[in-house]
Amino acid sequence: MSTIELEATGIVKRYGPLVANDQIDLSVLRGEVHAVMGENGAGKSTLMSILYGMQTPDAGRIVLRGTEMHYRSALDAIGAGMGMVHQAFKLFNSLTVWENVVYGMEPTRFGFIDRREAAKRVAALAERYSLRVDPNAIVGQLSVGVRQRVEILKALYRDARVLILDEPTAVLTPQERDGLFDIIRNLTADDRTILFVTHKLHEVMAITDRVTVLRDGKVVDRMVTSETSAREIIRAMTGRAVNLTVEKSPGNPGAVVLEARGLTVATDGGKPVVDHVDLSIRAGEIVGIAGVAGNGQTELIEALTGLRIPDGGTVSIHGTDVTALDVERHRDAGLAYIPEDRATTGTALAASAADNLAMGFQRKPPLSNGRLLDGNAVTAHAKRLIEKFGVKIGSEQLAVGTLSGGNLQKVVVARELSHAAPLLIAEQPTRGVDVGAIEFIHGQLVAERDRGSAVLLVSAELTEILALSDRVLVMFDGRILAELPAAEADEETLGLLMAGRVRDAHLDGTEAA
Amino acid sequence: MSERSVRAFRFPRIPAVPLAIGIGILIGGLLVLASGGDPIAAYREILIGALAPQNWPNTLNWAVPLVGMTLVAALPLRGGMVNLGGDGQLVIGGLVAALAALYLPLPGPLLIAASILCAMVASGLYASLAAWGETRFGIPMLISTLLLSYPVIGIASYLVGFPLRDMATGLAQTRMIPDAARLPVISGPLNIGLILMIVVAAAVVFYDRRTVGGYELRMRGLNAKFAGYGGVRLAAQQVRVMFASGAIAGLVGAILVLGSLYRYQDGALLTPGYTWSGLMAALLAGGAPLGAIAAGLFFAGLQTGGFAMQRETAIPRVLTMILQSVIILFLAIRHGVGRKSS
Amino acid sequence: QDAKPLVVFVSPNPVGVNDFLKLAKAGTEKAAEAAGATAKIYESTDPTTIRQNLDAAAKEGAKVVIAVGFEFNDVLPEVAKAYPDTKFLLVDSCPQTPVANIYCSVFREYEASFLAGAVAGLTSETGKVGAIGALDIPFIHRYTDAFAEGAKHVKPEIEIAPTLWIGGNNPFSDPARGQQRASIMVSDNTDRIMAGGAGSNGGIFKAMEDLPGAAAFGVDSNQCPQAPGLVMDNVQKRTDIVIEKGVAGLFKGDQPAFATYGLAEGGMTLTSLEPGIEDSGCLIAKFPDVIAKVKALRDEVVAGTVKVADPMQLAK
Amino acid sequence: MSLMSFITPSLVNSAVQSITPILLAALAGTLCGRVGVFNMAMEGQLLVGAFAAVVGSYATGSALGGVLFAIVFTVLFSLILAYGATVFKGDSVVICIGMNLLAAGLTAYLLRQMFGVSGTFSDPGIVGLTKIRIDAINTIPWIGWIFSRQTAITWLAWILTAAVTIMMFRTPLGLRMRGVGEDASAAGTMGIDVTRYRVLTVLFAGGLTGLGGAQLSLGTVSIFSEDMSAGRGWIAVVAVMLGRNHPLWAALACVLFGVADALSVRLQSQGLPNQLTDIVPYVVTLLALALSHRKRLKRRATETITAHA
Ligand SMILES: Nc1ncnc2c1ncn2[C@@H]1O[C@H](COP(=O)(O)OP(=O)(O)OP(=O)(O)O)[C@@H](O)[C@H]1O
Ligand SMILES: Nc1ncnc2c1ncn2[C@@H]1O[C@H](COP(=O)(O)OP(=O)(O)OP(=O)(O)O)[C@@H](O)[C@H]1O
Ligand SMILES: [Mg+2]
Ligand SMILES: [Mg+2]
Repeated sequence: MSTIELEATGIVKRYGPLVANDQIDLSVLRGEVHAVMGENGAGKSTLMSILYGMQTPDAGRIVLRGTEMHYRSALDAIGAGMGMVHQAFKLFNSLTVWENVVYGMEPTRFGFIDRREAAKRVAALAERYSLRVDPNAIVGQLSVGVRQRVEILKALYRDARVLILDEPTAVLTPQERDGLFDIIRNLTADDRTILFVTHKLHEVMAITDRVTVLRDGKVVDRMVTSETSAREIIRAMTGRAVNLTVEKSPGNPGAVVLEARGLTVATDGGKPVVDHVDLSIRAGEIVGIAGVAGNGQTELIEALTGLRIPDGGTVSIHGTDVTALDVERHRDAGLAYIPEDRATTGTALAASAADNLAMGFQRKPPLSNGRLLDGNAVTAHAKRLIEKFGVKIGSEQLAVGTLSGGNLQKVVVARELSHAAPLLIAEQPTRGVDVGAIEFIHGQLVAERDRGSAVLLVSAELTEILALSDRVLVMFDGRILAELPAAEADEETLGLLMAGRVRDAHLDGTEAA
Repeated sequence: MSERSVRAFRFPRIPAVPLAIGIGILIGGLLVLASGGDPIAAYREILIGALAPQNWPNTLNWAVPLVGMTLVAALPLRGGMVNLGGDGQLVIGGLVAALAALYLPLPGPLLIAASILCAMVASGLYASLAAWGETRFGIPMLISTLLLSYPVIGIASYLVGFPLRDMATGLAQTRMIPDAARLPVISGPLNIGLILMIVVAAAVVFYDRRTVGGYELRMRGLNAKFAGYGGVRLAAQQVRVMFASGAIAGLVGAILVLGSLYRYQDGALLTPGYTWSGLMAALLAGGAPLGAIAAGLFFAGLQTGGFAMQRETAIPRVLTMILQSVIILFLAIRHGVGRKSS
Repeated sequence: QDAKPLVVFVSPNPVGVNDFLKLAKAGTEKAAEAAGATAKIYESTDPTTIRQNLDAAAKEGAKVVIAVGFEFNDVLPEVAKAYPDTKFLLVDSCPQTPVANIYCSVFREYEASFLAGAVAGLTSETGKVGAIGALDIPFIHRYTDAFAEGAKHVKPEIEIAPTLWIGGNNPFSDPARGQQRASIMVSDNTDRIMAGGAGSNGGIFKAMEDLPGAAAFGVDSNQCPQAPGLVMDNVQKRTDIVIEKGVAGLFKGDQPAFATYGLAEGGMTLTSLEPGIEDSGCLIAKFPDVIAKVKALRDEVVAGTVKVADPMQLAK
Repeated sequence: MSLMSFITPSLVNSAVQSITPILLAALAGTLCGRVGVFNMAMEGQLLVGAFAAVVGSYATGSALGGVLFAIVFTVLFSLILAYGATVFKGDSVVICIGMNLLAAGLTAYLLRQMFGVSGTFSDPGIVGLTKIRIDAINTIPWIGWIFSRQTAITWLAWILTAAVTIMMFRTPLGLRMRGVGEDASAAGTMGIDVTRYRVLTVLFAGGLTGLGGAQLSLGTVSIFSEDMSAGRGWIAVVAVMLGRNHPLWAALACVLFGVADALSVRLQSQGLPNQLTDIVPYVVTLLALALSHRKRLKRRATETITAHA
């Protein structure tokens, strides 16, 4: 296992004045799992898209199995045996699994797609690498874990020798993640090579053979996994030590702030996506909702925040029934809300930071008298928040569209925390954000709790749930499957519950709903 | 998440608009040249026809409804909504104004005020119907506004062709409205409709810049989801904005009927094509009120000049239509005018 | 300043949308030539531009301003009062209250349509005739209703198909809709159709192909060459003659304030009643006996022995 | 009066005829929609096609020449949308509105400058499309009326509807197009040149609409008149929306409109005022739109309908 499969030397990629990749050298051995790590904006995705032929480097060479490559498009890279599973899946939700897999390389008969042959080939491939998936299922109806298998199938269908996985575990349960690791081992056993991009250190430690660390577009370190530690990797990434554990005192729960009873959200015809959910959050506690994406969390939060009218049940904030009220009234009743998608819900990318930070306050003093907006107050408010939360932006009049993920998230967090609202709902508050920003946001959430707010945290990230929550709810298939005190929650139990396996989770002493 | 298009928001570069106008003029000139005309003479006549002091009243008179219809389009556009139903809303306004002026038993100024008010309310309600259809049933407003115009135009045409027709003429039109209901004349073709329109334009600019509603509408235009998340009641806002948009169209109809036609004539409000010109002007400015007003004035000048050009030279005035469309196409293609962010 | 006097024709719509305005344009040019004047054509599209054009014409110092159409009824009196030295010839319409410098010339279209109906009645093989109009407005009933009356007059037992209207977004310029309506009529065995659709007429003619022997009647000018073999005859409105006469009268100073033109004055006619019918391309040329009968009928109408009712009943 | 005598064969025949341009435009709209380009320029494209067809027919003295002109010039005209909405990333709604206006202005201008007329251009030199008579069925009462006496373009329109449907759902090309429209970036990562697919589809759709324009000016009448598309392109846009980018459903929407339109003519001959009967097809379309979107919106604040992708 010492043949070089892929070698990139002197890769440079500039975006205007910004050098996203600066003389990067990367060497990957055949059959290894090679991690590429770095903070947000370090240049990982840029490097991967260059290796995959989606972008042309400004300088540098790529040598694949001894041959120098000159990709004109991803098609050339695919042809040369590269495959990539993107962080956000590149799948067609309305199409079937086999259609997604053969897309662009369809088997044909008389010019028509040979549907039977296509499905057969996909099934055979799935069989061979134990990727359990029904070729005729519609992708949009599959769970995230299965969709990822479809992505891997796509690459294997094109006989990918090198597979790039960009943050592949961000949306998986621990069990699904372990399943993925099994698949990765199957693949490497077959002499295929894996490039693994992630922010999660324990995964790097668990599955990879070697690590290349990027910072500001440069390679800052190369390590052999078995000879290093998580702490060292972080230091390489950030240039400092980062505190991974959240310091927090035991909670001090007070009165009930948010209460939902029998909350139900129906779908057209099918079974409810939120099915008679009861929950209550008290002042001064953080309640975490764990669950795999797609189990009704999004709809539950929409119903709790007034973005959606529930089909049944009630929601009250501080005893006020807000079930049928709109978002504005929810906010009036004391809601602050960090939405899961900062770019499409949490901000208007084309609007200035000042406008973004004013949202939600626009009808209240000091920003307005309810009808007329006070431009000076809006500016002052924005300046104060940018300063306080250290948002890296030139001026409050600039559009936020160019901010990095972490900075954009800070804009959202800053705005919502400045409400000093008694109730904070935080949905995936650190998704795709680097460790430095995670540390900061986690600190803010705990401070919010200590100030006496009720905090509802929804996250697919178990480490986050475990680090922050005083109580943990597990959501599966539209229902709250279990409720555990923080002390009794651990990764394995939660993982099993998130997969709906109550029986295996050995819930002694805790209530299973 | 990385699927989103993160794009730096660029303000349209200053030279874009003059450049587009230049290109429009160039293409138009070539067209004139190709068909054996004299482009310099054509443009000279357009300029004189639009801008010579003695022609100002004509230009302004044409600008009143055109800028009005520009605002009709710009207001929803600011919030990312497209109102293609200006024609129907204009017709309702005109017809209601005429009927109110004919049948309300009110004295002088009161009659004028009441007629205008009725027209605005009727058109506003009608326009908000499309908004309601979208918020309540999800019928896309882009298409329902357009489709809703046809029945209204047909029914108005029927009404003035049969039950409400002026029996003394052979055309489909109502009787003349009484003198008391006519808008006072400022001078020549100009009436106080001009002042009403200036007030409305100022109000729209003020709303956009200074009020909470204006801020919320702008945010909706940039990202509707964000606005909804921030507590803006999108459905109510949509109905409200469409009501205002329709009401302005109603006002334009009323001004035309009470100020210059003095009766509702079948088709007379629509043949000038104010709705589409206004829509183009609004699109040109991406819904920003001041820019839209400027674009509306520009188009009004161009069109008035076009008539003058056609009088003086053999070049048909549709040339100005070509100029307008080339300008907007150039801007749309070159600088992404109207492109939605995120 | 140009030494030549100026004559301006202000059209209510772009010229050429109907042949009627083309005739007016030709008439203006001929009249100006005869009077040694310069002719200009100002095209309008709507009331606002009509007004602008009238103003512009008067300001240019036109001696005579010719306005054609109902569209001028409301605006002209106001403009005329503002320019008392300019003479306005209003063709095809007349304001309700007379104004000193407005001279009206109107037509009695129904007389010629009546004759066209007679031709239809006399030539129809299926015994069924009908009319298609652009829009259901009283003015156009002068064509459609009088046509039916004429057919009935010569053949009381003839069947009259219900009148169809083109309508739609563009009634005066939608040949496809004209064709659709005519083809439905023709499929109902209606073989003589009055085409009162202005710019849509081409479609109506085209539909005549569907039924061997079917023919339509054109309006305003000789439309037969447009669709050879499909047009029987035309109800011609001699706007040109009316304008020539009017302008001459105004230059001379003996133009009456109100003049009407029908069969008697030569303002309305059928192509078949004019010289040159053999080369007109009209089907009627093959029916000399019918022409003779219609000529006789014309004389009766002129003499007043046959009375044609005006379908446009205007309240006074 | 029985239904059979109310709906006569000739009525159906003329409905089929008058649907053709709308159907072709709707087909074009579906194709564009499928690759993620919202096309609402069909009104202008039809007009350009109709004009070019008349010019071509007049210049070459053959209907086929006219049809070829129509296709070529409408494709050229469609370059604006094809490149504007893809390579140049312009907003398709703005581009389409601009194109519609440009088409109206340009055809009116050229009409005057080339033929010296305004409004309508008709000349015996314009050779129209011949109607295909199928003698075998010509005499069969209903069938003969409906299937015989139609132009080749009408036949082609329906054949194309079937062909496009099969292409869309059974061939690699169709699969790729659907992918491009559903998620361009996903298609891009699979090595599909999204821009190329879009550009070519919009241009092909332009050809289809051009064909529709030719039917409009040469199929039934051999005339060009200003603005003769008269809203038909907009109806096609509605049909695309009603059909949700599915060619067969869009075709059904066109048929619905055609039937309503034919009925309105029939109602007119029953003595109803045409101003009222004229609105029947639009009211029916509105009702269909309302019914097809009947489900009540639950998500209230986050859901806004954007017609274009
Ligand atoms: N298309 C682009 N245009 C301009 N700048 C870009 C573009 N893509 C990336 N960048 C810049 O290049 C740098 C590297 O970005 P890249 O997406 O590779 O980071 P990353 O390491 O993948 O970050 P993350 O962990 O957040 O995914 C960033 O600073 C970013 O601002
Ligand atoms: N076209 C572009 N122009 C300018 N900057 C860009 C462009 N595309 C991407 N960027 C920058 O690239 C950086 C990283 O982009 P990316 O999409 O990977 O976001 P991210 O930081 O990883 O956030 P997330 O994890 O939420 O996706 C951001 O800072 C963004 O500003
Ligand atoms: Mg990345
Ligand atoms: Mg990222």
